[in-house]
Parts: sequence; structure tokens; C-alpha cells
Amino acid sequence: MNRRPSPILEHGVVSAAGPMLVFSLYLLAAGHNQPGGGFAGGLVAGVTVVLAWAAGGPDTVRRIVPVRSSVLLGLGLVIATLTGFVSLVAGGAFLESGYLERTLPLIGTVKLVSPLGFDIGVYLVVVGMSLGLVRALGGEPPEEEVGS
Amino acid sequence: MSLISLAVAAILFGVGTYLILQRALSRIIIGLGLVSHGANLLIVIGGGFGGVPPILSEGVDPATVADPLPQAMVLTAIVITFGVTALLLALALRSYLLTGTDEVEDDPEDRRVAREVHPVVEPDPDEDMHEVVA
Amino acid sequence: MFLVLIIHAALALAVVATRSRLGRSAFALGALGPLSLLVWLTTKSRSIVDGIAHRESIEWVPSLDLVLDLRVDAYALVFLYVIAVAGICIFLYAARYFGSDPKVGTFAGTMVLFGGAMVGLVAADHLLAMFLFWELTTITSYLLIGYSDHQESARSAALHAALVTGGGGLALLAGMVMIGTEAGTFTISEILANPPSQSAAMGVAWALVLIGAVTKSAQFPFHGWLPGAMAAPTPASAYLHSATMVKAGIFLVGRVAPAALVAAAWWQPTVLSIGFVTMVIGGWQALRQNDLKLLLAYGTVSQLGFLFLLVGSGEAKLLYGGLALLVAHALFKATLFMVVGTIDHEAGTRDLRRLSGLRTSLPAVFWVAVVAAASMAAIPLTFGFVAKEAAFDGLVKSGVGLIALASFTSILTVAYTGRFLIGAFGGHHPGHEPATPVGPAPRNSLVWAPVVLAAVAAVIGLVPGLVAPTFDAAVEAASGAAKAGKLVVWPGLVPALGWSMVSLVIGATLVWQNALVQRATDVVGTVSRRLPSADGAFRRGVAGLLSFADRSSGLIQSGSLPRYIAIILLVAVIVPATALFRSGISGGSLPVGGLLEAILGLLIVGAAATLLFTTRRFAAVLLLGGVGYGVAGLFAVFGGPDLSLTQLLVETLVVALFALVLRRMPAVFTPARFERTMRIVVAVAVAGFVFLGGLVAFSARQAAPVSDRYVEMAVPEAQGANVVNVILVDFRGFDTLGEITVLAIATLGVSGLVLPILRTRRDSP
Amino acid sequence: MSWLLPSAIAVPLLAAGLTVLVGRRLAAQRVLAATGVTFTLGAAIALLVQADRGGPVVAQVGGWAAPAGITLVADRFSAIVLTVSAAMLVAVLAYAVGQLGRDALDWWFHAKYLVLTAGVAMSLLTGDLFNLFVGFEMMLIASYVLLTVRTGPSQVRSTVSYVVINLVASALFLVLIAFTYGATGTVNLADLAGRLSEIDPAVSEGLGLLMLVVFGIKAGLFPLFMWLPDSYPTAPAPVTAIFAGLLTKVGVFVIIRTQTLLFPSEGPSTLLLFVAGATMVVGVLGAIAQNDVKRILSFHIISQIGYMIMGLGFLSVAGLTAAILYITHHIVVKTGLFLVGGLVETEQGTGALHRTGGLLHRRPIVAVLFLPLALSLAGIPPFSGFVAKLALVQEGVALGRGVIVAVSLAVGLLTLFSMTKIWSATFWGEPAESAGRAGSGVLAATAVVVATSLAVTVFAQPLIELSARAATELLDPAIYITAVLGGG
Repeated sequence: MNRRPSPILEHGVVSAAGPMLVFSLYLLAAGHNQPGGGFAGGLVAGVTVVLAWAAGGPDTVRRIVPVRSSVLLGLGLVIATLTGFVSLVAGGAFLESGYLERTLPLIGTVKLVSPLGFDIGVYLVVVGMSLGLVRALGGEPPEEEVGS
Repeated sequence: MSLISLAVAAILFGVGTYLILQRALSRIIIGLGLVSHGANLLIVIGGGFGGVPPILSEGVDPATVADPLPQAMVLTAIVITFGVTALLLALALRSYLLTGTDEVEDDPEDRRVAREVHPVVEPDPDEDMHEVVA
Repeated sequence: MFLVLIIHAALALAVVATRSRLGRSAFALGALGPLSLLVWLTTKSRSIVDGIAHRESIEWVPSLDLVLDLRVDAYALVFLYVIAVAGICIFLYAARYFGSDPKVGTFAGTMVLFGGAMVGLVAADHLLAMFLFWELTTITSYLLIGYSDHQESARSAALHAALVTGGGGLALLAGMVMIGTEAGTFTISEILANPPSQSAAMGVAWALVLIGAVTKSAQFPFHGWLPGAMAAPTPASAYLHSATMVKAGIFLVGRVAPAALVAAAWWQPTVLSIGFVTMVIGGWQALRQNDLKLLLAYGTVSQLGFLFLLVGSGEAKLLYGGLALLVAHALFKATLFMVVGTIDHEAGTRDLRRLSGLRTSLPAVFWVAVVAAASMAAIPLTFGFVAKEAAFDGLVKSGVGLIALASFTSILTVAYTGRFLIGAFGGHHPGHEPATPVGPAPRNSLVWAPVVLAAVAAVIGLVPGLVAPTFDAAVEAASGAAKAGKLVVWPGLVPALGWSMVSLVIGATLVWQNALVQRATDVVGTVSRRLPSADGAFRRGVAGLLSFADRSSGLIQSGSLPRYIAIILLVAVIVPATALFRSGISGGSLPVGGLLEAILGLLIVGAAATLLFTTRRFAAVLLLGGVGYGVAGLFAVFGGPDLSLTQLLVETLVVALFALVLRRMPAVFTPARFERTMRIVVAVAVAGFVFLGGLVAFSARQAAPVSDRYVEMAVPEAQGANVVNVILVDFRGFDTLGEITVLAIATLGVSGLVLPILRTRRDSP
Repeated sequence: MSWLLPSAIAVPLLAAGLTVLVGRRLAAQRVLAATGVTFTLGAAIALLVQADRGGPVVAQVGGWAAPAGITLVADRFSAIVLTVSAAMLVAVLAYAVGQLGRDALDWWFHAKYLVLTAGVAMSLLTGDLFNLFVGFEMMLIASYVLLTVRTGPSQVRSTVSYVVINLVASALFLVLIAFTYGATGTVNLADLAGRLSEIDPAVSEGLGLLMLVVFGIKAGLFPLFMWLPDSYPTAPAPVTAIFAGLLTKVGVFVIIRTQTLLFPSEGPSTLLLFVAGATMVVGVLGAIAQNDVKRILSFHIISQIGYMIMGLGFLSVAGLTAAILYITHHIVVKTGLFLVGGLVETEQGTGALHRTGGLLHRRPIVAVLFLPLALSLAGIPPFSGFVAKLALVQEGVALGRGVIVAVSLAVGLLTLFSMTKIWSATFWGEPAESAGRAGSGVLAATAVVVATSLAVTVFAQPLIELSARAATELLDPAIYITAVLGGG
């Protein structure tokens, strides 16, 4: 497939990618109370990656998410697992959730729940997966030195 | 659950099975996709008659929500199936790139075994009657 | 006693470990094994002969009644002496027999190990312990026979022996477990003291034990492995296949006969018949052999048959002669094997048609052979004669039929003994060189080891009183009968002597009329070649087994993926269906479903049905995506927005990935080749199972689901309103942890599968 | 001590994540892998001690009491199997490091291996049907990628079969989950035990049979095993060794767990005994027909599974004791045999019997390692297989089940036959050309496995006592149910 991606399409996708990634983060953050969560969020980011590939190929993908997929995968896995261990070390059960409620000046009441940390791990893995799969299966022409 | 959905799940299983039972790997993967759709649907049906989304915001009566556990299990299953499907696709691609086809051939060693013959080995009557004790 | 066993094991290890330094002298080191046994025996034998059995015991797995009980009584003592004396001579012989082959050390170590196993077998007072040593002799025998492992004949002979005796061993194990379970103990002396009574199960059990003994002692119809085992180097043949291991079955039947007789009326006639058939077949075959070693092997088969019926009959008077003959046989047969080995070593052949004039070139060997052969032929003033008279004396008392048959095989024995002596040492054969060239006359243990054995036999033959008390005690220990027989140089003019003399004379005549005998054996041989032989049966059996294995696995293991899946699915449908639909299907009260459901369902089914006929890959992928979106719609209808959203996104990614992969493949599927009818049958069966099974299973619900608790706890305890998400990250976060691991590994796997090959293709277009 | 339960699974997972993060630093990957796997072994031993002294150790993951949360349970049975499995995982990792030292198999080997470890641990420890599905999938995805890596054109078809068959099995597992949840409203095993006894017995029995089939595919039961011998032999030696040693045994473990816990019944099951006998016979016939070391050994996996199911089929304390002992013995022996198979391939470049020979003379150490394992597999005394088989035979005779006893003994002889086939063609005969030399690392790792199998022989009595306690616990589901639902 030695087509030149259309510059207009590419531009469009790259400019749309930012809002889509923000939306995916919103899904991640809202998931505990609204539809969404790490999976849905990660998958939206994944779809963004696919669109970027379709519009501009691997280079565009790299411009949008400039990380190796393996780093995201490893990081996600480590974060999710460590969340489990944090509560274990704190004397609770593995993966037991902890809650922290603070009233911060200006922002108001912020509720921090440890499952969010876990969900971030999920999100990272799903993004890393989308990235890795697109890079590997779409890896033609294979000019890029793929990290994963 | 409802009879319509159960029938849809069953049909997905049937069509999927029909597609799996042949040799083109890409078609097998599509068949497996149908079967897992069927299985996911089946799990959700197993949770009961449905209901309002299990999001307990103000004004939602907990008694009317759909059973959330099958939904969570299916979500997990969907994602796992996705990962494995991706792997299988990669395998199909590798198979195609290496062999020029995505057909799953019969195991050659099994076929060889099935054809093998074992003659009765007769002892050699003129064998040297001497032990080499070098 | 355990000390002796440990010495054997340690010696075996030491010999193997130092094999490269020791060379063939490994055997000299190995001789310390049987020597340690002899030392032990000499210190203990007095009290044992006096009737005080020596006991030792180690508990291994008491939960399974697996206890290593050892008990040496006078009966075992006789066998142990044979193992020790023959062992020492043969080990020292072997130290000069072999060359400098590096394999020799391993061989020596294995032989030591065998010796230890044999000691344990005889000393065991526990059925399972005995089985343990029994199998150990099988395995070591396998390794020893296969010594010349570059020769196919040696390998297949080793296999033959291992399979026959190993198979017998398993029959033995089954019988032993049955007997032990019935008796409530595996201790042999306790079983003998209180044997299980007659029953169908015990009949089977004793038959299985008998099969074990029959295979090990090369009785008809399993005798074929023993001549084959002559592929082993001569020291092993002398030790295992004439003096010790083949006596294990005889030891066993002699040991258990009193208990077997209680439970199985057929025992005695069966043992007698097997023994007699084996005697005759072995004797006859011995007459036809040209290989001196094979001649001796068939002679051994014949003698083993005789010993089997004498020792196994359960009659004390037969046992007495049998035991004496067993010891005599071990002594003269081991001697003669060593003689053959020396001839082979010196003349480079053991074909009696090519040997001549060795009487003058190897005089010492000749005279040893004469002494041993005289014992084999039971010429008066030999141990063989003394023992056979004791045996014949017992047979005469048991009936004229038995003694007549025994005498007939004695004739054969005399005849093949003559054939052996004349063949090996005789003079001028017409048409051959006058004398076979030999190396410088051997003076080392190649000569004196057989001399020692022959001398032991000669001394006993002349002064049987030296050993008679031991035999008295042995028979009493095994059968309970005192003074069941006697060992004397000259029995007096008794009927038994008459039978012996007649057979001796006729045998001598046959030796004299050798040409006539050869013609007769040739004639019978051409006939009998058409009959199934034990060896041929084994070869055909192995080939048949291999073919059967190939055919049956070819049938089951078809190698076809669609067929495997079809079988799995059919089993998965049929097996549960037998129970699931037993109480009938009642789904009538269930709701049909709403309009939205029906529309989505139709879309899904339509897309799926189109998939059945699509041949274009991209179309198929889009249809799959359509099904996925339809299912997402159904999820939404069922109240699962998260699920629906995830399904939509995943489906989008799946279609994209499919597109990425399929763009490299041809646009059209290859047509399916697997049987269409089969595919339809399996597909319908699976669909039907899912539908009906769903109806049945989903209507069986009695209790409220556990998820009610999730709904209760989500907001107050887990601080989340989206129950599905709370389940995913909190209640059942562990599932999710596993799930993302799957994703991560799948991704790494995809990269590993695809990237290298793309890279190669880029590098080499 | 209950913190050990999730940790036995999560520590290897954490290590897996870290190996991915450290990237191509091989030394760091090795340290992480060794740490992760060894931790699981240590945890398994500690859990075994604890479970044996004080009854089942239970952990409610996330702190949510069963049946809402996922429960992890280490009773004697799961702790035994986990301990043996983890020990083999450690030994095989050492072998893999030795073998792959210069030419790393692939960069993510350690991550995959750690996930395999976690998957095995999760499948053995979980007390939850859906979590079991997840554990299986972890195990499977790791096995897919370990099996498929570096496959050439000739192996790609067998690995494809492996993946497709397992996906079909996973779909059936989902059907099972759907039916089970639909009929009972729970996926917690202890909770299920109670609820299954309340519903229509026909449905309950049907679910039991469906479970038998679904897990029977993993375990390689007759007639569901055919995929196994086609795919296992294609992987590199350490990978096949761990598959052969562990994966099917996890299937057997789950069969025993579910059948005893969820579907308790009295007296021997003729269905199970029939399946056991058929599995033994068909497996051993297949082994006899093969002409390649790894293929012979692969068919023996099947045949040996039959013995374990035979013990289960007796449904008695003695029968289950024998089955547990058999599993313990077999995991070690089978792993070892495949490692020796790997040594043969390293030395001779192939495992095809017509191209090997004379290894006894060239590398006697390999023969010394092979012999006790082969004899043990065939049930020849005094090796561990004999003790385990004797336990089965004694119980079979005591129950008057003569047919299965006869079959099991005859199959033992045929096993010996196929072992002599390997011995005769590989260790005896004219020496084949040398293709390489197995290093001291792989030899030492194999020797450790052989020594473990000999230890099973020597310590058969304490092991059998432990197995008997485990079997008693299995036959009294109330212990498990109370531990999960009552306490914790």
C-alpha cells in the first residue's frame, strides 16, 4: 500500500486527536459513577490511534502518541498491580479500595478513590495494546524501528 | 432473558460453528467472532430480564436495574476475546506470509503415522556366532 | 542383609563412576558384591539351617503396605549361595573376558546392580518388595542383553526379554495385590501361614502369579526370550540366564506353592504340564542348534521346565530333588557357558560345525567341560546324578507317567550333551580343517573360574553329605515336610536308578548314532518350522502391535483441525444433554421479547446468515462488524450502556485490525473442503444445545443472584454509582487485573509474530 | 498468611510488568523472572504448611466477603499442586536461561513466562468460576505466545490448531458460565456448591457433565485430546516441558476440584473410569505409533492423565489420595522427560528416532538423567510412578474394579515399550553425528528435576499421608464451603 495519505485528512485527524484523547481521559475519570471507565476510555484512545494510522500512517501515529507501546503496557500492568499491593501493605486485603476525601482551596471537595489508580493502569494497558497492535499489524512499510 | 435473544445467540453459535469447521483461517476467526458474540449474549441473557442501566444515580430504584454482574463478566470476556483474536489474526498473517496460504492443513506427522507399515523382522539365520570382545 | 544390598548398590555406582579408569578390571571390583554376600552367608548359615530365619525390615510406604521385609530361611539360603558362588566366579571370569571397550565399566556396574536385585528378590518376605526386586532384575537384564547395542539383533532381543518378563511382572503385581488384599497382609510368611481360601478371585490371582513365574523362568509358551537373550555377552548369559535370574520364577513357585494349592486346585496339574512341555521343547531344540551358546540356552529351557515342575508342584518329595537339581544346574550350566565363552574368545567362533580339535589345543578347557557335561548328563559320581536321582526318586513315587516323561527328556539331555562335547572339542569333521586355530592357551581366570565352579560341583557330587543338611532344612522351610528326600552318591538298586540308566543308555546310543539323529531332527525341523514358534510369535506380536497402534492413532489422530473441533463440539453437546434435558424442556412461560429486540435480532441474524455465503474477505469482516454492532444494540436494550459502548469500540478496532491483516491476503476465501453435511449437523447441534440448554438452565434459577449485593454495596461501601465499573475495578478487580495481563501479553505476542517476518521481507525482497 | 494468596499471583504479574518496562536489559529481566517465580514457590510452600496445619487458607480479594468478592483458597490439594508446579517453573526457568543464554528466544520470554506462572497460580487458587476463566486465559495467552514465537512454516499450522481449539474451548467455558450463572445466580464455587444442590438435579448433573467436558479439553481427556500431541512438540524444549508438566494437570486439578466440591456423589463413577481407561489406552497406542521423542512423550501426557482420572473415578479417599500422588509425581517426571528430550535435541539436532543414536556412549549423563524418569513413567519400582500406580491398583482391587486395574497395568507395559523405543533408538545404536553440546546449566536444571522425582520416591510415605489428608478434605466439601463462606 504505497499510497500517499491525503494531507487534508491527515491534518483533520491530527487536530481531532487531541479532543478525542481528552474525551478518553474524561471517560476514564468519570467511569466510577457514569458510563465509561478505563476500558472505554482506553478504547476511545485506541480508535484515535487507528484513525491516525489510516490517515497518515505510522508517522502520524507516532506524532500523536510518542511512546513505545511496551512502555504503556508495562507501566499499566505495574500501576494496576501496585494498587493492589498498596492496600495489602497498608494492612487491608489485596486490591482493597481506599478513599481519601479532601477539601482543597479553590477546587472544593475532591474524592480520591484507589480504584481510580487501578483504572488508570487499565487505561494505559488498553492504549498500549491499541498502539502495539496497529504498529505491528499495520507495520508496512516498515521504516519505523518498532519498539515493542 | 427473552426467547428472541436466546434464539439470536443460538443462531450465532450455529453460524459460527459452521464457519469454524473448515480450513481458511481468516474465516475460522470470523466464525470464532460470531461464537463469542453468541456466548457474550448468552451470559447477559442468563442474568435475567434486563432492566434500567445499573448506574445508581439519584432517582434510580435499585430493584429495577439490570443484573450488573453478567455485564461485568461479558465486558471482561469481550476484551479478552479481543486480545486473543488480535493474536490469531497475527498468526494468520504470519501463516500466510510464510506459506502463501491461510489454510490449516492436516498434521503431516499424523498422516505419516497412519500410513506407516511394520514388516515382521525375521532374524538373520546366518548371523555370525561370535561375540566381539575387543 | 540390607548391608549386602547397600554394598551392591554402592559398588554399582562406584564401578560406573570409575569406569574409564578401571577398564575391564571393573569386574574385579564388582566381585566384591557377591563376595560380601558369601561372607554374610557363611556367618549366618548355621543358625538359618537350624531353622532360625534371619529377618530385617525397613518401612518405606506403610500406608500402601509397602514394607521392605527381608527374611532369609534355608530355602532362600540355597538360592543365595548360588548367587554368591556363581557370581564371584563369573565376575572374575568377566574381568579377563572383555577387551578394553569403554562400555565394559557400565556393563559391570549393571551386573552388580543385577546381583543386588537378585539377592533382594530371594530374601524378600513381602510380595511387593519381591516385585520391586523382580522388576529391577528385568530392567538390568534389558540393559545387559543390549550390551552390543550397535547390533539390531541385540536391541530387539533385549526388548523381547524386557517385554515378556516385564509383562509377566505386571501380571504378578496384579496377582500379588489381589492376594495381599484378600489375605490382609503382603508378608509372604504370614500368607503362607494363613493362606486365603479358594474363590474365583483367588483363582485369578494365583493364575496371574503363575504367569509371572512362567515368563521369568522362560516356560512354554514364553520361553522364546531366553535363546534371544544369548545376544548378551557370555558372562551375563552365565550369570543371569543360566544361574540366577531365570531361577527367580522357580524360586517363586516353590515359595508360594503351599498357599497356591490351598486356593487353586488346578495349580499342580498346570505346573506339571507347563514344565513338561517346556522340557521337551527345550531338549528338542537343543539337539538342532549349531551355535554352542544357543544349544546351552535351549538346554537351559529344558532344564528350567524340569525344575519348574519339580519345585512348583507343591510336593515336598519333588521339591527336594528339584532344589538339588537347581543348584547342580546352576553350577554346571554356568561352567559350560564360561567354557563356550573361552572357546569363542580363543577360536573366534562358537559354531560347532567350524570347531574341531580343541581337545588338544585347549586341554584344560576341555577337561572342565567334560566334568560339567557329565554332571549335565547325570553320569554317576557327579552332582547332576545325585540330584537327578533325588528327583527321580520323588517322581517314581508320584506315578509312572511322570517318571516316563522325565526319562524321555533325560534322553534328550544326554543327546544334546554329547552333541555339545563332540561339537566343541571333537576331532576331524569331514570337509573341514583338521583343527581350528586358537590363540595362546589362556591361563588366567578364563580357565580357572570355570574350574572352580566345576570343582565345587564335583566335590558335592562325591560328598553330598556336605550339603544335604542344608537341603533338608530348605525343603522343610519351604514345604514344612522334614526328611522329604535324600542326597546320596549311590542310591542303591531302586526303580529310579533303573529309569536313569535306561535313559542314559538310550541317550548314549543317540550320541553314537549322531547322523541318524540329525536326519530325524532335520525332518521334524522342516515340519516344525511351519508351526508357530515362541520367537516368531513375539516378532509378529510386536509388528502387529505397531501396526495396530498406527492404524488406531491414524483413525483417531487424523491431524485435521475441523474434525477435532467437530468431535469436541459434539461431545460437549451430547454428553451434558443426556442429563440436562432429562426432566423435559419447559420454556413456555418466558417472555418473547420486545419489538426493538426483534428488529436488532433480525439484523444480526441476517448479517450472520449472509456470512454463510460470503466469499469475499472484506465483506465478511464488515458483516462481522455488523453483527457486533447489533449485539451492542442488544446490550443497550438489556440495560448495559458500558457494555454496549465497549462492544462498539472493540468491534470497531476488530474491523480495523482485520482490515490491516486482510489487505495482505487474496480478496476471496479458498472454498471449504470439510464435509458440508458434517458441518451442518454439528452447527445445528450446537445451536440447538445453546437454545434448549439456555431454556432449561435459565428456568432452573431458585435463588436471587449474588449481584444484588453489588447493587446494595456499590454506593455506600464502594463509593461508585456505576455498578458495572465498580465490579470491574473493585468488587472483581482481580478479574480485570488478569484481563489486562492477557491484553498486554497478546500485544507483545502480535509484535513478536509479525514484526520479525516483515523485517525479513523488507531486507530480502 | 492469607496475603500470600493474592501475592502468589500478583508478584509474578508485577515482575512481568517490570520486565516489560526494563526493556532489553536481559540480566534485569532474568533477575525479575527468577524473583517472581521463586516468590510463588515460597508462597506455595508457606501456604501448604499453613493449610496442612490449620485448614484451608482463604483470602477475599479486595476485602469483599464471598460470595460477592473473588475468593482465593489454598486447601491442601491446591497447595500441593501449586507447590509442585512452582518448583517445576523455577527449575525450567533455570533450564531456559541456560539454553537461551546466548541466543535469547525472544525479548519478552520472561514476561510471558511470568504471566504463565501467574495464570497457573490463579487457576489453582481461585474459588470463583469466572476468575478461573480469567486464570485459564492468562495461562493460555502466555502459552499461545510462547508456542508461536519463532515458528517456521512447518510448525505454524500446529500452533494455529492449538490456538483455535483453545478458543473453541474458551467459548464453551463461557457457555458453561452463562448456564451456571443463569441457573444459580452465582459464580463463587463454594456458593455454587450449595445452590446447585437446590436446583433441579437434572440441570445440576448436566452442568456437571458440561464442566467435565470443558475442563476435559484442557486436561486432554478422551476423546477431546487430539489437539495436544499435534501442537506441544513444536515448541522449544523448556516451553514444551512446562506445558507438558503443568497445563493439562491444571485441567485435571479443576476437574477434581469441581467434581468433588460441586457434584459430590457416592461410590465409583463408571463414566469416569471408562474415560480414564480409554484415555490411557488411546494415549499409549498413540505413543507407540510415534517416531519422535517429543511426540512420544506428548502422547504419554494423555495416557498418564487417564491414571489421575482413574483415581478420581474411584471417588474414595484412597482413590483420590492416589490421584493426588499421581499428579505430584507426574508433574515432576513429565517436566523432566521433556527437558531430557530437549537435551537429546541439543546433542543430536533432532528428536526423530531414525536420526538419533548412540547417545549413551557419547553423553552418558543424558542417559543417566533419562532412565529414572522413563522407568518412573512406566511405573517400574522403585521409582515414584510405581508408588502412585500401586496406590491406584490397590484401591481398584479393593473396590473390585478389575477391568480398569487390568487396563492400567497393561498400559504400564506399553509405556515401558515406548520408553524402550526411545532408549533403543536414541541412547543405543550407532552414534549419530553430534549437533551440539548441552551446557552445564541445562544439565544441572534437569538433574534438579530428576532429583525431585527421586525425592518423591524416597518421601513417598509423608507425601501419601499428606495426599490422604488432602483427599479427605476433598471428600468433605463442607470444609471448603465453611472456609470460604463462613470465615475469612
